[in-house]
Amino acid sequence: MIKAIVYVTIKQSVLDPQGVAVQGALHSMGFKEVDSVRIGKYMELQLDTNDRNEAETRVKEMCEKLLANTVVEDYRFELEG
Amino acid sequence: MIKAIVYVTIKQSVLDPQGVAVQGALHSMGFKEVDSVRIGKYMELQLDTNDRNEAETRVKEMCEKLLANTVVEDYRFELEG
Amino acid sequence: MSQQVSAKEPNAEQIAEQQIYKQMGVSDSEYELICGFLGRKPNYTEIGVFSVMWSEHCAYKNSKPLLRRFPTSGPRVLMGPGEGAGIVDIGDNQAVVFKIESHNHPSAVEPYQGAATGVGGIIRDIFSMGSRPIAVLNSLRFGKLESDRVKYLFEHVVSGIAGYGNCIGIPTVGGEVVFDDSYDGNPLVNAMCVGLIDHDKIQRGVAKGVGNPVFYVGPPTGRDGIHGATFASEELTEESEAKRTAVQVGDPFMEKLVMEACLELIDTGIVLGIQDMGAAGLTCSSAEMASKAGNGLELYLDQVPQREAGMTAYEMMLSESQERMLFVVEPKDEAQALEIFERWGVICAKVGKVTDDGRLKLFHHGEVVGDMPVTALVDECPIYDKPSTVPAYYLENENVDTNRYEEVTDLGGALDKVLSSPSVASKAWVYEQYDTMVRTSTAVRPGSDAAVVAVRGTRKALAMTTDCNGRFVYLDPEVGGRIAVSEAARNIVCSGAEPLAITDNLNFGSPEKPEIFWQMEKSVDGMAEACRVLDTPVIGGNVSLYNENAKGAIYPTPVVGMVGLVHDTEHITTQGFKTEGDAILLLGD
Amino acid sequence: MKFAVLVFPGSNCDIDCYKAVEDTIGQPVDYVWHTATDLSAYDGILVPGGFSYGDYLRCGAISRFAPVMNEVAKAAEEGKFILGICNGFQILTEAGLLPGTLLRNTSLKFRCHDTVLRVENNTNPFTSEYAAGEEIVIPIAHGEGNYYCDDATLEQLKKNNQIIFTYVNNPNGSLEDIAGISNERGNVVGMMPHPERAVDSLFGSEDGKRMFTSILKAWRDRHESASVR
Ligand SMILES: Nc1ncnc2c1ncn2[C@@H]1O[C@H](COP(=O)(O)OP(=O)(O)O)[C@@H](O)[C@H]1O
Repeated sequence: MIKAIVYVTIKQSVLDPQGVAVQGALHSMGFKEVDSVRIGKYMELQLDTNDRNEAETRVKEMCEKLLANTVVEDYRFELEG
Repeated sequence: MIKAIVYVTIKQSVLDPQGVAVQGALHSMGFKEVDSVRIGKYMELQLDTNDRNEAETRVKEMCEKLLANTVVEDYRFELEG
Repeated sequence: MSQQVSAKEPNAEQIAEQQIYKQMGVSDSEYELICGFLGRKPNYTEIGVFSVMWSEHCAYKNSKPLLRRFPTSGPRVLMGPGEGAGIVDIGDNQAVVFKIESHNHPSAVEPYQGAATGVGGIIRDIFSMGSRPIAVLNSLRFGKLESDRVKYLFEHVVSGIAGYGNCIGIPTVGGEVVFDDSYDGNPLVNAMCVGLIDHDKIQRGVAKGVGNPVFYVGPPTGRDGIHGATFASEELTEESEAKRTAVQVGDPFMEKLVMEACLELIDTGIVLGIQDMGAAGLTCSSAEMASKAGNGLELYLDQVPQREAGMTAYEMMLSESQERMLFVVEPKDEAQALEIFERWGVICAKVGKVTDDGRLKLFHHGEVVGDMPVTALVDECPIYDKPSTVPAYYLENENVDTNRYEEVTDLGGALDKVLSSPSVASKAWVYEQYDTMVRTSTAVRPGSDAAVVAVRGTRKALAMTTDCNGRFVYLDPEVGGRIAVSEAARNIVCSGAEPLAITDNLNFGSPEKPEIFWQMEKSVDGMAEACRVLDTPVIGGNVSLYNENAKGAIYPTPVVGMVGLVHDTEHITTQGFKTEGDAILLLGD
Repeated sequence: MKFAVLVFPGSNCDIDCYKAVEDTIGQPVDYVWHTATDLSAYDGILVPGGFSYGDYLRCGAISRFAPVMNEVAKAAEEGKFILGICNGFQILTEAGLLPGTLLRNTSLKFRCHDTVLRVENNTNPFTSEYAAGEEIVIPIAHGEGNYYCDDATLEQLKKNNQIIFTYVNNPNGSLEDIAGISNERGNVVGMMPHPERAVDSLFGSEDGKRMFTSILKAWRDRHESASVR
């Protein structure tokens, strides 16, 4: 079993309305020190394989095809176990 | 400036409809090795402070109050810089 | 005239020598004209501003001669083409406002955001007239549903429309979806919005009153959707790559606040002119508002709220960041306006002033970075009469004997086949993702002929529909054009309404091809004729050209959006057999 | 009986709630902004649907920190009648005024259509005019209406008769088909379906009307018994 941890973030230049709204909320709750918020996704995938190299290629493919929308999002991942 | 990275995940005992759907999609795309998928949030907060201890307390408070719904979600965070 | 600040931007000489204007879609002769209007060579910001103002999208340089063939007036028409949307009287001091708009290209690149921002844009067109949007519709075309890419586009376009309309709280009440190979790689996403207004609330996009302040409303400007040409002249670095992909992202929550604040502002009666920032953002809105008033405008770009650091004048003028508006009030009313936006939590900044010199002047970092005659920008774009040729396929088709077809023996099987084809099958999968009922006025939801939305507080209702059969238009553009309007009218009539007027979205391939131009011409003729006969003038619309893929042009697809008036909600009729034993009559042949 | 319809940035069923009160029971009703700090004038509080704060982060997560929510908590404490519909339900769960939470629909899609609800509890102030077990048609319009709570909470809900409505055909994966619940005391109700959209047959159904007439009746009963005392 290999665990893949995938991080999907919104590209820097792309507007993140959600992050903006959360920052506004934190401000009005008194957390004035919050300068900016960007919100992305965090995914854990359990893979039924022990071949790290294969996992590497396959997860990349999953990210490109489904997990991230590469037009507006960046991704990176780590493998564990 | 301190950067806080917050991870919000759905509690193990709670069904994650999005994770289930993504797993199903990955399967039908031929990624049969994907045993399970759990989807959470990944947030980056820029904090206008240099006091790590204070940041620690404050981010914890933000998580408890707003960033996570502790009825169904767990959270953890890291501070950088 | 100062040269641009940014080291990356080519200067006026380089633009001329390297013909950089061509990458922005400006031809050699147009460039010469622009130099003539300025009395010098344009700098980078100026050529950028001209290139968008003189684009097909803003200037209709290839389609204007055709649009003149449409009937555009009638006893009920309060405002025809020329403003954000057309307006038709429905009695009792009320009127209906509607318009259709395409977002084909952005949807092909990023279907969710492309479709979402398409909906956002057309909604702004409606409320910038002072009107409360009451419904949205859409008209969609995709390639064959078998391909993964098409499935992806279809799924994400639909959820983008849903995402925006549902959140802002305007019901999506109708539309159409057609799958055909001709749209492969070139989906069509047309969105229509319908609003209600009292006659005395009608607004116009004019920069009235020399000396009056000009206000910017909405979220800060980023490098969103800036014409790809911007970076074509730059070395490809990681940074420029990241910038290039700055797709416009819609924020329906923000638009809801902008809409409520603007409607409240308009209600006060202090607004002299208001316009949304759609395509070509600040450029188009400022130039058009000045032009309509016969005035000039100064813009102080340092005052423009900015999301990213170090934005150039060029970038600010061409940004297509969403959910932004521009308006003018008298200085004495400034405080009142600002208070409204403050209360709604919407940014509002004074960014300019109305002037009397007929020029659009841009200031940045204490320098004049652009100075152009407004009339040149808005009215002087050359209009082209494109050559037109009858296509070979059309001539060949004339020889087809339509009476000779294979006899269908298995009628049941044939019926199943028709009913199960994606273009004919139920669209519940699509419209159940739309909030079709918010505002609790939807008397007929999707799934019947036209949708019907009640006019609260009266016995009246509005029927609305979008229609076009691109295959028919391809086979015979003139007949197909007539059919598109007639089909819409039938849908309206079958819902118990009297057809009022149409808005249209002309989706075609490249007008540079004489065969395509012929399709445009003929279908416009067909539509115009049907509009005359049915007494449904064209009160506005949109043109989307160059819809081509590797295999060629899409089917000519002039989508018709029609609105009708139900005089009494008792007259509403719906599709579907009602009671066992009822007689079934067939009208027509 | 005087009603408040709360308005958060992004509420979009506020008008529908307001009109429903006018059209069904003709009682006085005001829009009350999220910034308000006094609800003492109101007997009934409607927390409407919509996308408050864009539904960003989690539905209802940001709204529950609005100043008015302190007053809503106070009103709940005082036993006033509070109804949260759709996004309003989500806000009430985020605020802890109702147990559990609402997850994404299992289809991951927004769903808008009529649903058939079964009245599980007709002894609640909001449902007394329905028959027990009656099936009524009320539309839904949500992407996150999948009710969830832990086992202990579910036990409590059942024990205290807090499950008000269930779906006959579950549209979103909600636990035990739950469509609407109340707090233990019964004066705070949250539901995903929209009764305010079902008050005129011209727009589909009238089955939502009786929620409004029920609440007026409950208020009158309470009022009369109070004045008798
Ligand atoms: N196909 C068409 N038929 C009729 N009028 C059209 C058509 N296309 C554009 N128009 C009208 O031309 C005017 C200018 O269009 P446009 O620049 O798209 O407006 P906007 O600034 O609202 O985007 C509008 O009033 C529009 O209704």
